Amino acid sequence: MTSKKTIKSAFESMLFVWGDPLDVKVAAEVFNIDFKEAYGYFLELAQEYSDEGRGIEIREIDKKFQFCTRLENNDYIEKLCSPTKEKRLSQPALEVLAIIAYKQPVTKGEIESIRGIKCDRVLEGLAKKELIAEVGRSSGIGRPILYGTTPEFLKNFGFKDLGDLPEIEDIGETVQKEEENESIDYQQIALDFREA
Amino acid sequence: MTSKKTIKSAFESMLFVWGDPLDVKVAAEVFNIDFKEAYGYFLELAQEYSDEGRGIEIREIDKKFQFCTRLENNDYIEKLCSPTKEKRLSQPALEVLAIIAYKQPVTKGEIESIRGIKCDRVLEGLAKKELIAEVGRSSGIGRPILYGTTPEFLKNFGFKDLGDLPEIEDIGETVQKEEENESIDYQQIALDFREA
Amino acid sequence: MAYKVKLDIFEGPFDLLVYLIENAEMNIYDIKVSEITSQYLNYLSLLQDYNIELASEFMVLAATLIEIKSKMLLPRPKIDGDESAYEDPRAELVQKILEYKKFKTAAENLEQLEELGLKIYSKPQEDLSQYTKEPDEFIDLDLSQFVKAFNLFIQKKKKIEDIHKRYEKIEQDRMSVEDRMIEIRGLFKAKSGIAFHDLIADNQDKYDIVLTFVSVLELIRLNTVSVRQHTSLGEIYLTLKKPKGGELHHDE
Repeated sequence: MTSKKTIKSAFESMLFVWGDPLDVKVAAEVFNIDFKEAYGYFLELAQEYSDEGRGIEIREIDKKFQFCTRLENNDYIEKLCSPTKEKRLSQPALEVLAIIAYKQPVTKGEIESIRGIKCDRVLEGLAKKELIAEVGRSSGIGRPILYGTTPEFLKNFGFKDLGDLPEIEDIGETVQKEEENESIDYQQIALDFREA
Repeated sequence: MTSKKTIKSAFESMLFVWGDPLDVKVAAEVFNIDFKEAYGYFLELAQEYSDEGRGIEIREIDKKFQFCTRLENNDYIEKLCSPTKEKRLSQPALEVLAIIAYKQPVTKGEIESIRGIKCDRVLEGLAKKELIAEVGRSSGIGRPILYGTTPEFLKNFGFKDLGDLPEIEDIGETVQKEEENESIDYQQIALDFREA
Repeated sequence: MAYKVKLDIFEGPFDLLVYLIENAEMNIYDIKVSEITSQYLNYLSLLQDYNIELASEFMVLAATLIEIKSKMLLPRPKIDGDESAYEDPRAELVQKILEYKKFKTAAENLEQLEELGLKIYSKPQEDLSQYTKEPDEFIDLDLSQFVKAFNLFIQKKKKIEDIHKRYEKIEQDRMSVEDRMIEIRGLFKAKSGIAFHDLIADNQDKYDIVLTFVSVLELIRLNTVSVRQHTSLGEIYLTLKKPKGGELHHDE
């Protein structure tokens, strides 16, 4: 049997060569160990890099792991070179993406009813960027396509998995809380309105 | 002034993004430090990766540094990158495997007497694929090797244990049914023989 | 109060509505429908003045706002004097606005995360061709295949047994009693007495042994040889009888 130290070292080499997120399952097969054991080693490695404050980190994306640079070193990297950056998403794209991320699987109709406007072009753009994908068909009338987010979405936004998404209830509460706190102001403004 | 820890971490990020051997001079310029200081940090980093037995190493090439994989892990990388080819077992191999599965522990002689044909090569192949293994010696004349199936065999078929093997009685019934259907063919053959 | 129209293209009718409500600093739960409707309509006509193409959805919301406004003007029907039984015409709109705002906030969060994400770099895959060797063999098996193989084997075996049952084994041409008798008599040319045991070689099968025994019996019957057994189950000795009249002859 291969020692833990050897396996972990090999995993680092494999992560480095692979570049893309490396599936834990695939890595486990190389050593004929089970998923759980391999997953544990990856977590340990990730912890080590993080604890040591290394300039490279191991991040988890959807049961896959990948080497990447430390966020804090961005300025230095940019001083060294100007890496090609992906274009940022437009406001409509971000909104549609948010709806899909939280409500997936979701149909185009549902998205449009929340935003009150058509979103064919936006969906197309997001699919082209591989941030969303068709994940099935609804059982509803016309069997509309269901959309969901992709591992690429997780990667780009730094989520380990969908559980990493900020709680949507929290967002709702924040809205309500703010409303409550500010209700006095509203009344005052309301007063102003009447005076005006 | 930037701390040594920050600089070293940034150097790691820079090495990672740069990919090619990174000139110490260029790296030093990012922090406005002199060559000697930067060179020292790179050497320290290289030493750290080496001491910790990391799967990635920092090697020096002509006053430049570069991340690379640990040589000892080459076999594992090869295993990761080598595509697997699906290979099906031959009919003789499956037969021998079935006999071993149901009759284990069983000697080569017993298998051969059931199949009426030699099976050394087949046994060799199955053992190489780790589907069967020697499990002991018979007390019979010449103390022949006893064969049995391996955990790899169970894994391949998705069996939890040998109790998961389909009942052999069931197989017998299936065979009989098919035999009845084919009995006409036998008679025809019998006729041919007599005429010849 | 005069409000300044922001000539942004809003993403949708809700986006515009939320903007107007927030700009007017209204409480979402207590929208002044009359005021917001006129602002909304003013904005739409302004956009049209600038020849900005408007999606029909903006008009749909305008119609909804006007409908709510008219409902608000109607006296509230009091059911048994219970105020709570009265449904606010704005309720559905408020729900929709809240739902939209929820995702607008989520989108803003995503935007921030996207910005962070863009500051983290991964590296491209190495040239893997230097590592790829001969593909590994991978055994692909399933239960049905396994059972099928075993069935096939049992069938084959039964077929062979069946064939064995139906056909008699054709014996090779073997030595006859006559031939064996001549052979045995020939042996007496070298010696006068022979042990029966010596007539049977170790490698002889049942047929050969029986053949030899029958041949000996025949020779006795013909008076060619005499046999003697000293002890019960002991060795049988054969001796050649002196022929009475030269050649062997078949009497009877």
